[in-house]
Amino acid sequence: MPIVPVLILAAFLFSMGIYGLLARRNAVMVLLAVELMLNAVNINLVAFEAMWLDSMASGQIFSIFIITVAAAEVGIGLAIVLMIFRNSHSANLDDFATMKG
Amino acid sequence: MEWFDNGWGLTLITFLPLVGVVLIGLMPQSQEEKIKKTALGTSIIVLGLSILAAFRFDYGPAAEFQLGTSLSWIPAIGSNYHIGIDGISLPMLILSAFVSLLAIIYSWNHWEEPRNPKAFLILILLLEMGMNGTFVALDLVLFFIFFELVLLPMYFMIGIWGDKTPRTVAGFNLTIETRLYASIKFFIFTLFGSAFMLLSFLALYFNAPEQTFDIPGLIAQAPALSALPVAGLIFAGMFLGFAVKVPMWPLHTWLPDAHTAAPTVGSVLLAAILLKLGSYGFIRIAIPILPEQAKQWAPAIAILAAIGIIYGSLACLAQTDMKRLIAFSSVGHMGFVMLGIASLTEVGINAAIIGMVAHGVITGMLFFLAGSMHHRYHTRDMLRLGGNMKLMPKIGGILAFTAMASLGLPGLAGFWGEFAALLGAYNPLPGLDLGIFRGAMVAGAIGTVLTAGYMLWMLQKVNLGEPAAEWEGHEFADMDKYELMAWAPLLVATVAIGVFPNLIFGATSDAVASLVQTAFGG
Amino acid sequence: MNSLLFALTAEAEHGSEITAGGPLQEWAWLILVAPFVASVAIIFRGKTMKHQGAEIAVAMMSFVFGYGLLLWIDTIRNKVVYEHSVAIGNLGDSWVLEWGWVVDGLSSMMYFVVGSVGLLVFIYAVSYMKGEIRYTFFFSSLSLFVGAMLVLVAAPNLAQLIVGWELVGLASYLLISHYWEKKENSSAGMKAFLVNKVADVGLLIGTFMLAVGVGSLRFSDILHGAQEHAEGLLVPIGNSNVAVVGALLLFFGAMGKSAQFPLHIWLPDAMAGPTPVSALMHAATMVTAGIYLMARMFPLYQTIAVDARSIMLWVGVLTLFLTGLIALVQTDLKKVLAYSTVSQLGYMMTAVAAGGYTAGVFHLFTHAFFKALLFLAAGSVIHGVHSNEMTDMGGLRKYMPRTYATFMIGSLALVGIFPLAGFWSKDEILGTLGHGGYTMFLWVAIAGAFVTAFYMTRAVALTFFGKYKGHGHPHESDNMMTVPLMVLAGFSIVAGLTNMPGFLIGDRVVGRYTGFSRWLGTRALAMGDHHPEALEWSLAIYGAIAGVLGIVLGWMIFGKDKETQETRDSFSIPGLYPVLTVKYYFDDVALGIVGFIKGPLANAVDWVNTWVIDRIVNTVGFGTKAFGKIVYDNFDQKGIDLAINATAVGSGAAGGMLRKLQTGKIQQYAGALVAGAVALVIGFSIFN
Amino acid sequence: MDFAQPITWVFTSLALVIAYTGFRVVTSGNLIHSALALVFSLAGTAGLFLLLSAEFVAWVLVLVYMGAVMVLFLFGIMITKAPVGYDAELDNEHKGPALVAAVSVFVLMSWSTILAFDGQEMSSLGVPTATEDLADALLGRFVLPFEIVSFVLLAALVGGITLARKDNSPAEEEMS
Repeated sequence: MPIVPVLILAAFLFSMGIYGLLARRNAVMVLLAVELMLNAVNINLVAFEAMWLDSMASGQIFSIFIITVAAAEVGIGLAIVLMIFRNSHSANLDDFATMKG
Repeated sequence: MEWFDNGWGLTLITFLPLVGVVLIGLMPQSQEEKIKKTALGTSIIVLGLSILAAFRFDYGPAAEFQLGTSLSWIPAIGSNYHIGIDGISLPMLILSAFVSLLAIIYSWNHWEEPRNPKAFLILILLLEMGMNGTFVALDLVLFFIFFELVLLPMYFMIGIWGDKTPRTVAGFNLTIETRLYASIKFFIFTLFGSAFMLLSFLALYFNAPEQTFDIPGLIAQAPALSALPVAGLIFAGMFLGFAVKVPMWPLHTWLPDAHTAAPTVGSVLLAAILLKLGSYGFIRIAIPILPEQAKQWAPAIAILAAIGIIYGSLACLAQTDMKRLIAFSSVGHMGFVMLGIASLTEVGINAAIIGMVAHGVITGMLFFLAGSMHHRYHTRDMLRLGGNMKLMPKIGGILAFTAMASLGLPGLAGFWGEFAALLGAYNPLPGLDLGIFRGAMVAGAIGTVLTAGYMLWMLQKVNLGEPAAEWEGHEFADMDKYELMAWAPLLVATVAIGVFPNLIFGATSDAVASLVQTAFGG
Repeated sequence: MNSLLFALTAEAEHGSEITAGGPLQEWAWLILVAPFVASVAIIFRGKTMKHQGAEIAVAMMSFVFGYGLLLWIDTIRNKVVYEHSVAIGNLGDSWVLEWGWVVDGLSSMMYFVVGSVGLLVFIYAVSYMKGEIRYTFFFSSLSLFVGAMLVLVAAPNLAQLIVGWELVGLASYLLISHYWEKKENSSAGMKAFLVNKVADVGLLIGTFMLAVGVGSLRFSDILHGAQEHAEGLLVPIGNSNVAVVGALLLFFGAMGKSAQFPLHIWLPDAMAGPTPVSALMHAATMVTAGIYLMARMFPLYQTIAVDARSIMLWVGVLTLFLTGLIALVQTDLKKVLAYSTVSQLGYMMTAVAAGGYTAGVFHLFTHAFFKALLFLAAGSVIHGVHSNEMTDMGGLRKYMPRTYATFMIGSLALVGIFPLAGFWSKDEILGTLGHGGYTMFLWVAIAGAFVTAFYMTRAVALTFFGKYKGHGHPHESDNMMTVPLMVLAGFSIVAGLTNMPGFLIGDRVVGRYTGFSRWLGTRALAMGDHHPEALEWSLAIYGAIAGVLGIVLGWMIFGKDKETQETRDSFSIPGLYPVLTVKYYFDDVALGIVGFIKGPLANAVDWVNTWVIDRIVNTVGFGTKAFGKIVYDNFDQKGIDLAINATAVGSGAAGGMLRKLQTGKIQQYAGALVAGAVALVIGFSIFN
Repeated sequence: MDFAQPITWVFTSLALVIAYTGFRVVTSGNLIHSALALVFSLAGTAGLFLLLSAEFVAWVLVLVYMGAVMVLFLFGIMITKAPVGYDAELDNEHKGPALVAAVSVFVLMSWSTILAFDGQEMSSLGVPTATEDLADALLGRFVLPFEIVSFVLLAALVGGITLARKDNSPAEEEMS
């Protein structure tokens, strides 16, 4: 089976992630979009692994790492969202332009 | 001791402060005692290691770089982690470790607002790392990184712990806090200079027949480099970078502001070591790599140095702020150092090195004193002070002693630098314009009179006479034990170097002789 | 591998040089170190001791005196010329800094003078300063003063001489401004330090010229170079050459230290210090330094730099005469003595400049004793009446017999009355001038002798004769103070015998030349100076007449204690007229002359001194400060800063524009990131 | 692609599921729907992994993502009182630029993929990698990253707790 369709699928998922990242207002939704992007990367890794048959199975190992780190990221991200929400009763990113120069 | 000689010793001297920074960073702010002890311990170990380095150093071939190593660092541009010391950098390295330790001891119970010992000590240790690194670096990239690393901690020191009184900016209708003004001025000035310096370093790299950032490697190619059409521009860039740091007239105006605004320890480190980075750069990099250009520029440097001496002294006479007076005196004293360097002779460069050490020890001490007096009087206005000898006899006595040392009293450290610098200027490298150098020498000699004038005037205003009415009924604490511990070594060093200048010359003279021999063929 | 210890000591072995001499000379460095050790010990330990540290000072001084005496005796007996140098730093280009000590005729005589006068002054000061403020510190500074002078005297090279030279300046600063609660006193100290520092510029540059000329800082090398007319010394400068200009610059340095006209202005002000300081400064430790330098460099002026001598002669003669006149109008007893010192220093300088090495040094030697004596006696008087002003004194002969007797001896010695010390040395100077054919200067010197006699008579008359005009009861000082006076009086009487010439009767010399000049041997260099083996009768008579005339005239005018009844500068001295009238109106003329000298002339000189010379110094001092302020205000603050501030403000404005990009919205940042990435990929694809 | 083989069909259907649900995740006007769409998308991915012979990774994805992480998300949605029903405010005003960015990224990536990998085959399909091999790699060659990742997890755990705790801890009071 050719690899290109799989990679295009991953590219599509990644693009969707970018769209969500940029267009969503709610912080939780942004996090969801980030998950989507990570998932696209996972697909790529596994697909390449299947193509090159690395003896150490590096692609799969790395996708495991990514899953782990993504879990950590979600944990922290949600905690931050929670903090923000607690402080200002809103989870909308537009309300947090505190870095404005 | 094999490990020590193989570069580990110098590496430790340079990077141990960073370990200290990490350790302190991990401690909560509430454990102040522990933080202080960590900083103190770190700097004691660093000083111990640098003294060990002085013992492991082989004074026979003092001109060679020793105790160093060279490891591949950024292979893409051929930059190596090349470190090592010779007779010129050894005294500076020890001075740096020595003064940093004293600064930490002094900090023990002297804090400017907003206190925060943790952050402050971290900054001191970072400074120490930058300074030590600059003195051991033998690679232009490494040198540049350490040279610039010093900027940040000092910027924060001045900007955060500095003088909070408002100040109007000359020529502009605005008033800002002194510390902000001074820290920004300091930063801009120095960055301005080092931008040109970096350009010059890059130009050296690209134009060298054998592309390298290695300082000894570049020195070996000095004749070819000197013959380049752009060599004059390269030297000009390095001159700007180093001259700002020294600082040479007319690039000096950051210095009085920075010194006046900085917290005591900041002023001390600034005067004692940071200024030396510039003159050290001239001796280590600019002159040996581009000797022909150094020869062309020497008369100009001598003239600027002479103007600096006279000008700094005259400006001192107009000051009423004690710290500002001392700051301007640095302009004058560094003028002597630069005059020595400009003569391009062994005598002059030796004079410059001992002058650098002496100025570090003496002016550092003066800033300590000014800080301690400000701590007690809450003013530095000399017109309000007076009768200090009556109110705090010990501090007053030390102030008198240090002022005498600063005006170049023979038998104390400051004298030999001035004497030899003037001797060097009288008898510069053959081929240099005698008229200019002898004129500069006469100006320097007159500068010694002016120096004596303002120092004595300061003593009369601050130390002598009856105390002013506003201090009556005040109880002033005289020198405390931390001050004693921080100051005594400086005072001892002042006398020791003055009586036996071989403490410095013993290390430097061979190295300088070989430097001049290599650069100018003797 | 050369260890640290090796690096520090390796230089010490190089450069040591021993010409001759035994253990006595080898250990002579002890007398240089002892005063400094004592000075530090007194500061740190003095307060806890019974006499607050004075005992350390006196013990140290006794040691210096004893050792100095031994050294001198040994030097005289064995004609030792010893020199030892220890390298303390290699400056490169074959320049080596050295500490060292010289034991030869000249320096061991100075050791003896410093030791003896110093010891007596120290003992005197123990009692004189009792109860004064900063007693301990005073002795510490005094020890430093002596130590600095010894370092200067012992110097085998010009660098060490400069060290001692400036340390002497420091010690004088500390001591003159001893009572620094009052601003005048600390200003006087500053004035002394700064005037000396100005002169030091000359010394420094002169040192460089000569040292670079021969390639060494050592006296021996420079003087040999001078004798052999070294090439480096003959480099032309204008119409002259390096040697002459360098020699003149050294002389300029000496003018400051030795208070030569017009750099003498600091010396009278220096009276602000306690009296023992004045005694030490005027006799042994400070003002003699310039003369010592000239004597040490004498062969230079005799050989290669002869042209410099005429200027030196003029300065010396002007000093001796003009400052003597100023002494006439002083009412402060110490100031009279101070001007007198300046005048005597003029004699010494004149002598050296005229080629009289022995004469100058001999006068230095005798002068040290009688001037120390005069100052200490004056101190004793001041101690008794609690005032410096002669208008508060008078008639003290009865109250203070010992002080009176010793002061008289000192005065007579100063005036040059046979057979006291001053007679022999002044005669030697006059003889030198006569021998050299400097007739005009000879007459000025004789006139100076007259003036000296005159003002000393006035001082004695106003202080010890007439009626007591002060308050309270004057009392004789205790033995601690009077014994040193008597010892010094003894020296003042016999010191001249060290250089007694034979008497020429017919063409036969009666008596034997005791030969001071033979004791002054330095290195094996031809001094080429003239020292008479027989008394020059003619000149001695002129000198003696001038002195006696001065005394007689002075006594006639002041002896009856008339001056103070009216104002001090009054022409008319009533009560004197009848006597003068009786004496064939000769006295009228004399009075007119004296009145003119004492009135307009002396006042004019005083005026010039105060309003021109002093004023120039003050104006330059204050003007410099004002100039500094102008430079600072207008140039530093406005000119250079403006450019810097413009840069800063410009950067600020640019930052203000850029900050609008910082919206604080994370998603916009992320968008920019994506856009950037896309742009990069496209860019790479296109250009690849 | 060879549509004669069953694997192509399996892949195509999985890909459609993944793509559609992924699209829904970012376009749905309802938060809960978005989250559920992500669940399906992940499930599809897990299936794809099975197809690509990454059996272990597939199950990890199911367990960790669909099990744990999604529950976490749902908690997050509930706690932040996000609107559970349809909400037009869910998107911000930058939809247009976002779409442009997404499309351009997609075009670029697909284009470069086709340029680079057109015609290459995945050969090992249907032969699952032995979990034993994975374990060997993970605890052998990749043991250091493995440990570091565990530290990261621990740090995230502690950080998450610290951040999300409601009451002010004593340490915080000291600092303030």
